[in-house]
Amino acid sequence: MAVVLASLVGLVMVLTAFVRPLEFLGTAVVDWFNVLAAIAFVLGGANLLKMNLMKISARDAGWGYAAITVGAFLVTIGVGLLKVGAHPDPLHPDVALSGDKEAVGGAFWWLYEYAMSPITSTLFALLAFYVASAAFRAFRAKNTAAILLLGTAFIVLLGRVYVGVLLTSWIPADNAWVSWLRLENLSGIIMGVFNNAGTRAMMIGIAIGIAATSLKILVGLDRSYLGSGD
Amino acid sequence: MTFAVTILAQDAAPAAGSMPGWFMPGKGLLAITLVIVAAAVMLSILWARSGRPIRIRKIAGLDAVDEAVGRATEMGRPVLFIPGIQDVDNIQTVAGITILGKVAKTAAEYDAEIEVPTTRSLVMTTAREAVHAAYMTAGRSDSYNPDRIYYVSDEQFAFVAYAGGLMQRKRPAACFYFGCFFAESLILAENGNSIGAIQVAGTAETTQLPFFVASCDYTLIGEEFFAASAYLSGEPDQLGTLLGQDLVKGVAWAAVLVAAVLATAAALTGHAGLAAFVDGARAALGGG
Amino acid sequence: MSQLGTPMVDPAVERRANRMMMVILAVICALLALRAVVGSSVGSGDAAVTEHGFGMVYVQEAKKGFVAEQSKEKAADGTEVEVRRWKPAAPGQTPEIAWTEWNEVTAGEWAAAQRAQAAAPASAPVVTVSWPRTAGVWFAALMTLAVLSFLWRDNPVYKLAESVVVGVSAGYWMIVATWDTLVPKLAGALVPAWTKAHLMPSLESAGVDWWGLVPLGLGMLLLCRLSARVSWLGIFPLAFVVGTFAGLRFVQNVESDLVAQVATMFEPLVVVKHQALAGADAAVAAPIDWAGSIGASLSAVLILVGVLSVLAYFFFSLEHKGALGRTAKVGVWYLMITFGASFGFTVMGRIALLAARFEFLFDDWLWLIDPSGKH
Amino acid sequence: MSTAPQPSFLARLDRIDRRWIFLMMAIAVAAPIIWVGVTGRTFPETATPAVQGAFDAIERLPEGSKVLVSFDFDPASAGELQPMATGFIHHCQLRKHRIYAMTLWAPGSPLIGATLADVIGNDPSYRYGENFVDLGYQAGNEGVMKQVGVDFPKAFPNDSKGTPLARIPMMQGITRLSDFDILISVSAGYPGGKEWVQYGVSPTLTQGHRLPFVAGSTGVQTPQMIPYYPVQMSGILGAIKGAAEYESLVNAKATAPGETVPAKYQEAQRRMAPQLFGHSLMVALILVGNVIFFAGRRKGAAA
Repeated sequence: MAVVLASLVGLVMVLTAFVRPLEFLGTAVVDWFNVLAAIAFVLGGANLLKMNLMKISARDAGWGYAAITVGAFLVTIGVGLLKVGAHPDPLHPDVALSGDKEAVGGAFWWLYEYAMSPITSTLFALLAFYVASAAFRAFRAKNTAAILLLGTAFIVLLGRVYVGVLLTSWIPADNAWVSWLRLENLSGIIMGVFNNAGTRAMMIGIAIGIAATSLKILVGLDRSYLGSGD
Repeated sequence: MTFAVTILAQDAAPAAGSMPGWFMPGKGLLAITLVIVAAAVMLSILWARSGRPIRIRKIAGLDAVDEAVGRATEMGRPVLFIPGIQDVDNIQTVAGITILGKVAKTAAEYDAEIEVPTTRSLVMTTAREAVHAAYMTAGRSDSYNPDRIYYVSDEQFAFVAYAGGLMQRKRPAACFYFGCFFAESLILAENGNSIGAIQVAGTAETTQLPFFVASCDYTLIGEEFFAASAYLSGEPDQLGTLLGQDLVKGVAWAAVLVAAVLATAAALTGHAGLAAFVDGARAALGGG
Repeated sequence: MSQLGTPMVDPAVERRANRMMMVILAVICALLALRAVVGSSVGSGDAAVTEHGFGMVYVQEAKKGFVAEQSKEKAADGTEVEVRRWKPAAPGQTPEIAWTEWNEVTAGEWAAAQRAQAAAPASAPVVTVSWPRTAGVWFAALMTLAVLSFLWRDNPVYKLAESVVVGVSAGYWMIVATWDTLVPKLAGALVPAWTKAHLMPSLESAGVDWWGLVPLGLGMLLLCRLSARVSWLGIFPLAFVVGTFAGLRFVQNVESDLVAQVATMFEPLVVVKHQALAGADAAVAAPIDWAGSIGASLSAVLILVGVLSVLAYFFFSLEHKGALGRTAKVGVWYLMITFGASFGFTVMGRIALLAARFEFLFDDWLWLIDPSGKH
Repeated sequence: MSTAPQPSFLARLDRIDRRWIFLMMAIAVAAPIIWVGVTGRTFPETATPAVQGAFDAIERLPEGSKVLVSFDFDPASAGELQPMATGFIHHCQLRKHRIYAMTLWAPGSPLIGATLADVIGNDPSYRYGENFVDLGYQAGNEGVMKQVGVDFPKAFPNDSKGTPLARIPMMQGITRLSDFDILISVSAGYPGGKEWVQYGVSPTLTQGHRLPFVAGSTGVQTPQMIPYYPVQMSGILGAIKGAAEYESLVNAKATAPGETVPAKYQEAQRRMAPQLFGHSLMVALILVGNVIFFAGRRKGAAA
């Protein structure tokens, strides 16, 4: 049953790409999908709630943190749904919920601006540190491949900042026979030629791979998304 | 060839095309390519199903799965599997889940605990079903514990924060990252390194491959990752798919060569017709 | 966070690490204390106000008042209809609905306002410290440090930040999806009148759109996944999602990543460039630019070799022996160069993000630097 | 090289607590920020072809062209991408283009409002609904891209304030993606620039005519985008460096020589100083790491 549904909507999507009279069907399916995607977020939230409540009731290790998560979640939901602190739309001041949920100064905005943004972006920034220790530990010129990877990383790292310009400023920029040796130009060549070729080939390979996997789903051969093999 | 030329003519000038009105102009070549891809894949699947042998070149890293799970069992530590951070609508996630099935089966046989945090509730449920199926095929459905496969957060860094903390706390002996990864790949691999776990990764996200290559024991590069599910399963369907992909790749390989040769010939000889064909072909193929 | 090489249990290392952490904390505290007493005079010139502290946010009040007025308008069918429209209240007019909005202002403006108040009390609109937003800046700063503390090791402070962000972000996604997609596309389709009355007053809808039941139904089935008994029903929306995207991807990946990429290879391997000269018929008259031509031709050849050899590496049904093996080896080299480049660019990105966090700490919180003149 | 103390020293160095490396990185990035913040000096930038391409693509459009800007990023990547978003909006404002802002990332929608307010502020020549509009977020990733290509109002029934598109003057005549004159995506990952190429701008989806597409991209994504340039994309801003180059191009156009550039339009250029020291540290770390590695190996070979 489910497999039939999957193949059906899939084939509709393929056909609508070519058959003009069916275009409306494609947009309808996509529209339903978009709404479904939004509902999936609700499911995600509900799931998080369920999971953490179970953790709390079971007094698992770190259930206190689960409680904090639940608290933060519920507060966010509450202020978000009620648009706490967000004034109504000036065209309709009589409709309390007509305002912009993310209005600056509102509670929802506060959570976004002062809790979500700084924490997520700092988590992202942690990567700068990890990448540094990875360079110190993992980037060893063990073999030809590693040497190439390493050398490229060097040229790109230096070529993209001013120190690269300084290091090779002695190479005449106007002599086309040698100017390509300047670090900034060299990094450009690496990007435009080697990275370009490598990425393009991978792109082609991956596209074929994705096409094949999609095809198997369309004809109902690949049912792994249903879990059990049958 | 002549056929291709007529198609080119139609695609280059849709108005003049003899395509039926309901068919969207300019899509002839795309349609044909899709048919070629589909035919190649389906035919090779049939070929494989008819029991004819298909050799797959050795993919280093897949043998590591058993070894890693075994080591985890010896050390009495759990196995961590992260099926990427995208939803089931992402083919990589689907491929990751397929591999999860295999890893789970091995874990079930070795009786190792497997932990699967996910970023999407749909992935969680899909993974649960895959693992449950694996435990049943291993005849150990009794020791299947769905609570070890759970949703953490849709938010990428909330998830990676959780996963990082989890690794430090539970110290898994083997970490598998199969799926669609973005920035978190480095943090995951770094944490895995810091607890000395065997790490095997596979992703088609070319941007994340350097980190996996740099910090994992084995990495499946791009399409190798998709080939992996076939390699692990040995199912004729998957092997056939692999063969089909290779056929298409062969065509693409030849096409690239031909394209370059034709363009060069056109440039050197200055033959007008040739040049026109090259430009027409590039335009029709969407190459600008 | 244990480091590599040495086992986590090594007490000496842990002692060193703890000492190191203590030193860093001490330095931070010392700097904070110093920062607090080294008076931060806010504003410039004679408007400068010296007030000890930092990480403050100032706001200016903006009073909003609205009055409703009846007016006749032509409806779609041409009939006159009585409509009630809200307009901003004119000065002196007593608004039926009123509220105060607070707009952020720079510390300089605040200082100036302070002086103005001192000179002529109760004239200009109130400019004051916004305690919620000030608290916000401090909370954000502390959370930033809390996350950074993960570099030392996994610790309760970090876990606190972690659990907060997990909850807030899950809630955030849910709320945004609700207001931006579910309300207009689902509620707006199925209960337009109610939605217009309570949620989206400016909604324009031509009655109930029963097609909205389809995603709603699928969504309900999706929510069935929450309960073990009926979770199997959730397989259908799942199949819908997977099927839709399989169809989309099957076409679009082939078009843009296979066909179009092959098309880009229609490039001559031999490129002849002419020196750019002034004058109309320069291209004709100009002598050949050998360096440019060789360079361009060479890169064209290198790109072709790269694409072919990397593709060869991704042949799976053939053992990598002989010519194929050698080609694949070249392919691996290309891949490694590609990864190296990728590494370089990624490092650049990561450092930029770290820089942004430090800028937040130094600028918005500590007021050590002020590139955009906020304080 | 093979003197007694050195290997032991290197060995110790090899086992260095990684937290020292973290500390080095922190200093390498923090110190220059203070320095730049105090002196306000930045490095000169010369635009690379991909960045120049992006600039030209927006520059060559006639005044009042319809520009769709997709803010496909979240605060986590704002450090890298915000300067690009600001730069793009600033450039469009200079060229008096009509700006349509949207996002496919839920956490991106507040960034739209913030950026528009920051750049356009209360420029009298820019009226909301006539010269710029904030369409907010829609769920569905490629689903939305695909839908936008066929039926824009169905994908975005209203703007972020809940106003139906029909009531927004500048939305008149916008039925599908191909009605815009250019698409700009500032993206941090999935969905982003790559997906826009696949599901948005490919000619068969835009009624045969090629919709110019310019992307601002994180360093991570940039190498992956290169094969799309220059055919499927008109230009790419790669990482903070690309942002800095673009900033300098736009600022050169916006401000007369000698005139001081507003600080908010130099964010990326300011950030190139910490970049310089950060990159140098990375190179140094790689070098030292390999010295240790080879010394250790030579020692192993000798033994």
